Amino acid sequence: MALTISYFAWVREQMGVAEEVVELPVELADLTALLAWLAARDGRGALAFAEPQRIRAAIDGVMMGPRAPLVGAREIALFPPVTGG
Amino acid sequence: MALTISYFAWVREQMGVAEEVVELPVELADLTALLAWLAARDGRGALAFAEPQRIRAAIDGVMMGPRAPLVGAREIALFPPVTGG
Amino acid sequence: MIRVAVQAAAIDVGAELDLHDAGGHGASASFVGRVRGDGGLVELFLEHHPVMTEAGLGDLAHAAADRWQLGALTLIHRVEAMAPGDTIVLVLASSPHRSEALAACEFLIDRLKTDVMLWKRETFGDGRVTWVEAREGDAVRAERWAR
Amino acid sequence: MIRVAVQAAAIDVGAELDLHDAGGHGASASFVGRVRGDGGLVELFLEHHPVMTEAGLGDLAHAAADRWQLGALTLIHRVEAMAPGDTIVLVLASSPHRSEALAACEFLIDRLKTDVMLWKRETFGDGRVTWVEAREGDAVRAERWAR
Repeated sequence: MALTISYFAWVREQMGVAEEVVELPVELADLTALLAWLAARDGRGALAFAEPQRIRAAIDGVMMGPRAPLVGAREIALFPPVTGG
Repeated sequence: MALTISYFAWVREQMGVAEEVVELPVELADLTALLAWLAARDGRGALAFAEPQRIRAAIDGVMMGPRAPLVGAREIALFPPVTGG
Repeated sequence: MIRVAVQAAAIDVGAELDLHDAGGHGASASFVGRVRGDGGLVELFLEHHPVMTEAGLGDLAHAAADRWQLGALTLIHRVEAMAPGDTIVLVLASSPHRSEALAACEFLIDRLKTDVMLWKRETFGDGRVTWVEAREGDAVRAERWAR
Repeated sequence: MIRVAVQAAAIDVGAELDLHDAGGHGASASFVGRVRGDGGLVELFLEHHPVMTEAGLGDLAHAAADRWQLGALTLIHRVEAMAPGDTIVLVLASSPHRSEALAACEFLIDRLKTDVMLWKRETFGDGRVTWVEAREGDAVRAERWAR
């Protein structure tokens, strides 16, 4: 399945892109599996997702926990905990 | 003893003056006695001090309770509870 | 910088903000209280005890400055005749820290209602003139700060 | 009237006050947060998720409007590059009632720190560039409002 992944803050810097369209293996069930797949894909991913507990995620604009399923997602945002305001 | 008594808000309106210099009988020991004396002095005082529990007082700029002694006072202010701010 | 004033003249909020902000602060909290025209009110008159009102505001300002880390504090109270919409009171509190600015501002406005020697007289469109009675609620809010 | 904005342009506090006050309100509370130049900071960059930040501010504003009786509410957040002294955030809350204006203002500023999708990057005079870590304190303050 093809979807858009966007990165923010230091995750964006480590990935070297703000956004990419990826073709995901169908066996990736949830966000935890997605982070593991990105970490295994290349050196940048290994760096950005070495500590998945430091990553927060939103699917189609809604914050989701690590076991949230990917099925039906169009856009996934990955980022550190917010520090704003 | 001679001292200045000042009145505020509806106490001032009922007394008809903002301030007066009075010669007090030496036997007036405290604020409670002063209010009773003012109430007995004339019709305006009777009206203004009919309910002494509605009156607050300051002696020389410091809020005082009903048993505060008058000795040494130079200015006594009599007024309703504040409603300001 | 502590600025305290009791004045019959209109409060110029913009000018006070500029004066207060001259130093630049991390966090600024403010409160503006205005005369409400409820029930056909046409004039609010605030009678005050000049010496005690000034002293009360000064004491309050210093109590806040002792309690919180404030870069600047402005406390201005208008007195005498006002119309609906006029600003009665302005509180500005600035600090490097957001929570200190907010707490100081709330403390000052709560305590102002009870600690300051002011009496309100309301005049309505139909000619009624009444002195406002002290309200229980203000004393309760102010007491939260007593500790 | 609810006004919410996320903008890279400087926040014009005076103009926002005029816009907010157009109706006239009994009580107005405000909070202004500015960039602090601590430790030799020369630039603060706020990265944001445009869709989620706008939605988050809008949700917060409506939560406050549901909870308190507000005549007007303004919530403006600046994003992207800022210098020390610049205004990052402006909250204005007005109500007929003093306690509602103060509570809404404090609620909004506390929740802003945790509910909005923003990340801070600090650049210092010596060339260091760091992403700010999330702080525990903000989450604790925001939780007070959870009930």
